[in-house]
Amino acid sequence: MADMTDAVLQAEGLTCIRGDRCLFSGLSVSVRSGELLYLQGANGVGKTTLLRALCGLFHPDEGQISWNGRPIKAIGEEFFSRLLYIGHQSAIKLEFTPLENLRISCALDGLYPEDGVLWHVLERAGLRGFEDLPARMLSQGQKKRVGLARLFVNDALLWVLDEPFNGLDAGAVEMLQEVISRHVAKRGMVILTTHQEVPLASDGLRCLRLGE
Amino acid sequence: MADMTDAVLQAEGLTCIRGDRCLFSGLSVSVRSGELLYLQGANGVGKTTLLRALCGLFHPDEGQISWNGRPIKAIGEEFFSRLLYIGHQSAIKLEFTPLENLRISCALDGLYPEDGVLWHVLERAGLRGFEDLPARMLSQGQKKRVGLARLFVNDALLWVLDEPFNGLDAGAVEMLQEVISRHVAKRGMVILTTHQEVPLASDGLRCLRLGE
Amino acid sequence: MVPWFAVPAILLTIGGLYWGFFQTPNVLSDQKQYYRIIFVHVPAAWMSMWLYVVIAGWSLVGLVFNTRLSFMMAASTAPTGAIFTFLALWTGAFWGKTSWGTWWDWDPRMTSELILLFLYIGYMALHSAIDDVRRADRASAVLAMVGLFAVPIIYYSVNCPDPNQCTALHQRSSMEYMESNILWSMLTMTLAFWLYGFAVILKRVRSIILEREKYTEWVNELPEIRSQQG
Amino acid sequence: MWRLFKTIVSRDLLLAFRRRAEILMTLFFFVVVISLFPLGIGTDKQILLRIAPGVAWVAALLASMLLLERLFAADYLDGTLEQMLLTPQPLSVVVMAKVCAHWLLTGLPLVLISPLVALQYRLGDEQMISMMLSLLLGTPALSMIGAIGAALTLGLRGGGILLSLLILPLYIPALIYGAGAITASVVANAPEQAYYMLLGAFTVLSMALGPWAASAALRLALE
Amino acid sequence: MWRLFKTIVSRDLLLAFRRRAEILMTLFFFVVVISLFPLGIGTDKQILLRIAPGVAWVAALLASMLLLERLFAADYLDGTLEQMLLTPQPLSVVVMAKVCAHWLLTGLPLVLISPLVALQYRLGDEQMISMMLSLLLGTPALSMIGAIGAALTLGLRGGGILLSLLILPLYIPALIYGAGAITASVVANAPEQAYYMLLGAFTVLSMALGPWAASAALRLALE
Ligand code: HEM
Ligand SMILES: Nc1ncnc2c1ncn2[C@@H]1O[C@H](COP(=O)(O)OP(=O)(O)OP(=O)(O)O)[C@@H](O)[C@H]1O
Ligand SMILES: Nc1ncnc2c1ncn2[C@@H]1O[C@H](COP(=O)(O)OP(=O)(O)OP(=O)(O)O)[C@@H](O)[C@H]1O
Ligand SMILES: [Mg+2]
Ligand SMILES: [Mg+2]
Repeated sequence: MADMTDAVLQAEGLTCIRGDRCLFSGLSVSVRSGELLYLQGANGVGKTTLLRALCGLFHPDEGQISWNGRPIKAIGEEFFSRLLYIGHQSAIKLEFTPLENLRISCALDGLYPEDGVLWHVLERAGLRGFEDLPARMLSQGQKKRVGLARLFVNDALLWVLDEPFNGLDAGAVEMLQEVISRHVAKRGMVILTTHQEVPLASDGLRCLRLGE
Repeated sequence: MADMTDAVLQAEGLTCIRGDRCLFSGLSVSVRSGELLYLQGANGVGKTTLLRALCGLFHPDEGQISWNGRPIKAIGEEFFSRLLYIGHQSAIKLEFTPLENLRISCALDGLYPEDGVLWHVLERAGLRGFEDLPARMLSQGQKKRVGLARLFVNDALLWVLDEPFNGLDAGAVEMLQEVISRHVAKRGMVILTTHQEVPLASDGLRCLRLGE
Repeated sequence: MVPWFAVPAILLTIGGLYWGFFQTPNVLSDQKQYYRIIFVHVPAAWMSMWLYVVIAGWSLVGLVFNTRLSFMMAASTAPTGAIFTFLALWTGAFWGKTSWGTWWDWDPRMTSELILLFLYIGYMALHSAIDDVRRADRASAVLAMVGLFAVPIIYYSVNCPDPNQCTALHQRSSMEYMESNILWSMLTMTLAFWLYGFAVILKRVRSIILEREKYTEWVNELPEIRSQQG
Repeated sequence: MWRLFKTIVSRDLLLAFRRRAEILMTLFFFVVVISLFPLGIGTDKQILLRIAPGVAWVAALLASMLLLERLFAADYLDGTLEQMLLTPQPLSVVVMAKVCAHWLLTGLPLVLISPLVALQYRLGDEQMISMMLSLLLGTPALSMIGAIGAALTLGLRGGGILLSLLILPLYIPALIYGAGAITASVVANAPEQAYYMLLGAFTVLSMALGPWAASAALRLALE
Repeated sequence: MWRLFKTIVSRDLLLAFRRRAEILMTLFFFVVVISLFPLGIGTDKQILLRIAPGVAWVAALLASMLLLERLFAADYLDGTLEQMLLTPQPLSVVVMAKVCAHWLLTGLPLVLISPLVALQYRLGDEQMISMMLSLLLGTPALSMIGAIGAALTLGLRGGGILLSLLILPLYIPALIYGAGAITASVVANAPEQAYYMLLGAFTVLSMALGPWAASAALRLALE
């Protein structure tokens, strides 16, 4: 991508309170390019909440999240343009075909690749032959793949992936792993969480275990 | 439960065609009590379709599914009363608390346990302290647990579980495994599919690999 | 602090009502005794409108300076406002029944008050429909801001449906030629309602604060809480 | 079976009451809609009298339409509907239960609030009665027919839409006879029994055929 | 930015056409409401003329409300809305795009079908023109205000009713001046410019303030 210069996402003294329960308090974590942050923790410990906070989707009750030293609230759009977030929900429309879904989500990221690229990407995502079916007719894992196909197009610096491996078969898991490690290798940064123990073979790996 | 006598679910010459693609044809499979059938296969190969067909939710284009020798279409309700199906979707209402959700899904199975039991079950499902929050406020895995909590109450003979381990943390996976193997041990029958390789330690294990 | 407003409120209400009902000369004899409702009716109407502005004000403060207290104030003001609105409508309707012989007439002033009632109800419904306090506060604050812009427009449109000859505005305001002590007793009632408003709002906001801060220690220091726990 | 019925009804009602404001909201919603017309039309007593029946029935139609997608859609998305198909009891029980709940949430409040309409529109007492009566007779049909439409549009297979377009016009008889009954009592004090008979017959008919059609549509939508 | 706008608009339109039922529902509802009144009231020309403007506009309000609930709901449930919050462009662009799409799906069809109303109610040509014009001027405001309400009630149970409870009062000015304009042309051939001015001003104002309020509400709904 344009510049894979050193960037750093830094969170200091995060405190999140959902309902009555304090998920974590005074949590500090930082990720710099070329690193992969692997969030671990039991169900309901606050991983998704933390991820959404780091994306600026959720405002922590206390603490400061900064991108290259500047608070993300302040720089809003500039930060978003470097960010790619894929959450629990697949964010695909069941009425649209994978192709249309992909095109739209690219447009939301400010990318407008021509169809040739999209077809190629969908094929890499293992959806050959399904490009033109309404997503309603796709299987669970295929829907998930449509959502993940963005990773092939979008070269944002920071990837935030919430349980990306859910419902994927062995082959897809492997493919996704290598996509991720390649991104890290070319000095991108990745924050992800998953419950399956997948070998995230990349040097920049750092683990953060919530809920202790 | 009433009788754990020998029962058998038998499918002969199943052929399923979704859209214009033939998922499987002439597929024959049978499960008898005390057995666990483990469906394997890549994304989109037809596992969910097969499961739904075996439950009578989806009518295969050809073939015959019979319960103790009588076609399930014919005996309809009688078959359903022996069946417990948990699909991809959690089938829980986000507005309801786990307690209410559980009570309702029990009522749909024709069970009306008193609250003491439900509380106990939810605790076993690892939801202590969350019994009274609207499910909207639960994490992904916690929602999944609410859906699975039915397994503790319902003692139907045949369990059909579609990717039950998705989104569960290590502890929950383990717990679920032993629940399943216990059910098999006392001569229940289980049909499940999952992409994570979990050690399904039970003697009656039989694998069926689709898509070859 | 609550009693400081509550007590005089009660006294003034009694006083005002007494004054209004028995000390005022029987003018407007055409309306016989019914017109005395005005002592409840008009002040209620005034309060109802004023309180909405108050809510919007608190909401603005809350959105800008992000202070939780102001949200609480706004939230606790709404029901009182709604009550006054309803009071105005109800007494009005009663009055209309007796003096005009009809419960309801689509007179602009009445209509606009009715709409105001809808706005109040919408505000409260929204607030009660969201169970995440944070979102509830801010969402209903946004609504109040929108309402602040909308209300004048709505009033204008209702009061003067025909922009070509706009006469409907300020019709039937017979304040000027009103007996001074009628006016005064009315003002007393207004003051009384004011105080009542303060009292109730403060009471409510207090309970809200207690409810929301029940995990902080200072609340548990409070005598009555202790007594409950102990 | 009866127990399942009760469970589902109470469940749907609970869903509604979960937002404790909601029932009140339905009522106030009617008041708002009703108050809109005079603002647009003007407040001449004669006109008000004339439009009152139409207003009441439009409010009824709108209400049952606004709440229709809630009928099955939510249960469909989160998979509850699948579970309902798997209940040991016949599906039509489920359908009847949900329709019943829907009526309790939309039709009944309208019946109860209609005296206010009468008041705002200066109707006399016996006219008020006839308004309540016609609504009471007609609204169940709206809920039932609506259920068929909702079930058909659920899966959104191409056929469903076309069929649901055939369904929607079925509302019209209820509207005509309902509004007609009130008008009869308002304008010319014509005998209203005929209207009520027709309205009732319509409702009964829909109740007889509705559940079957709706559950068929549901099975179709789910496979 | 402009490109994003276009993408979202075309996307929403495409989506609506995939599930045709929605558009048809709006039109159908409008037509039913319109034709209901003559059925209930009888076809006395004078009365029809009198009530035509009000009926048309109230019907427009209610019809444009039908789709509002779905304005953000679908995107909210499947997580698309989160992605929209994370776009490099300001959120208000997204809001404006969706409002625009909603207007194309509800407001415009009503404008186009309004001649039918004019026919049913025996309006003359210039009155028909003024009806179309007033609808054309007013409906965008309806969509915009509706968007605010939709954003506020996003993800709430019974959003439909709550939504209408919130926004209908805000619709009133549009209703009064819209209907007023037509009445002016129908009854007394009074000058209508003033109405159009006010109506336009109302729309412009709502367009100026709406996006801000709506996007604020959206951010709230998503955290
Ligand atoms: C059901 C609704 C209402 C009815 C039937 C009603 C009726 C009346 C009547 C009969 C009077 C006696 C004064 C006169 O006849 O000139 C009056 C006075 C008054 N009303 Fe209302 N009213 C209603 C609602 C309202 C509302 C909502 C307001 C507030 C905006 C209001 C404000 C006033 C004021 C300020 C006076 C005293 C000044 C005056 O005498 O004109 N009324 N009303
Ligand atoms: N909208 C909400 N309102 C209130 N509390 C919430 C909300 N969403 C989540 N919570 C609470 O926050 C806690 C953490 O939720 P979160 O989704 O972050 O967990 P998680 O670590 O992602 O779990 P999982 O592994 O199951 O995804 C949960 O205990 C839940 O009760
Ligand atoms: N409603 C439908 N209409 C048409 N085709 C469908 C429909 N649902 C699924 N299919 C097709 O059936 C095939 C199998 O779907 P199914 O959900 O059974 O796969 P699966 O084995 O469960 O995959 P996964 O592991 O991702 O859940 C898919 O290729 C899909 O294209
Ligand atoms: Mg999570
Ligand atoms: Mg599957």
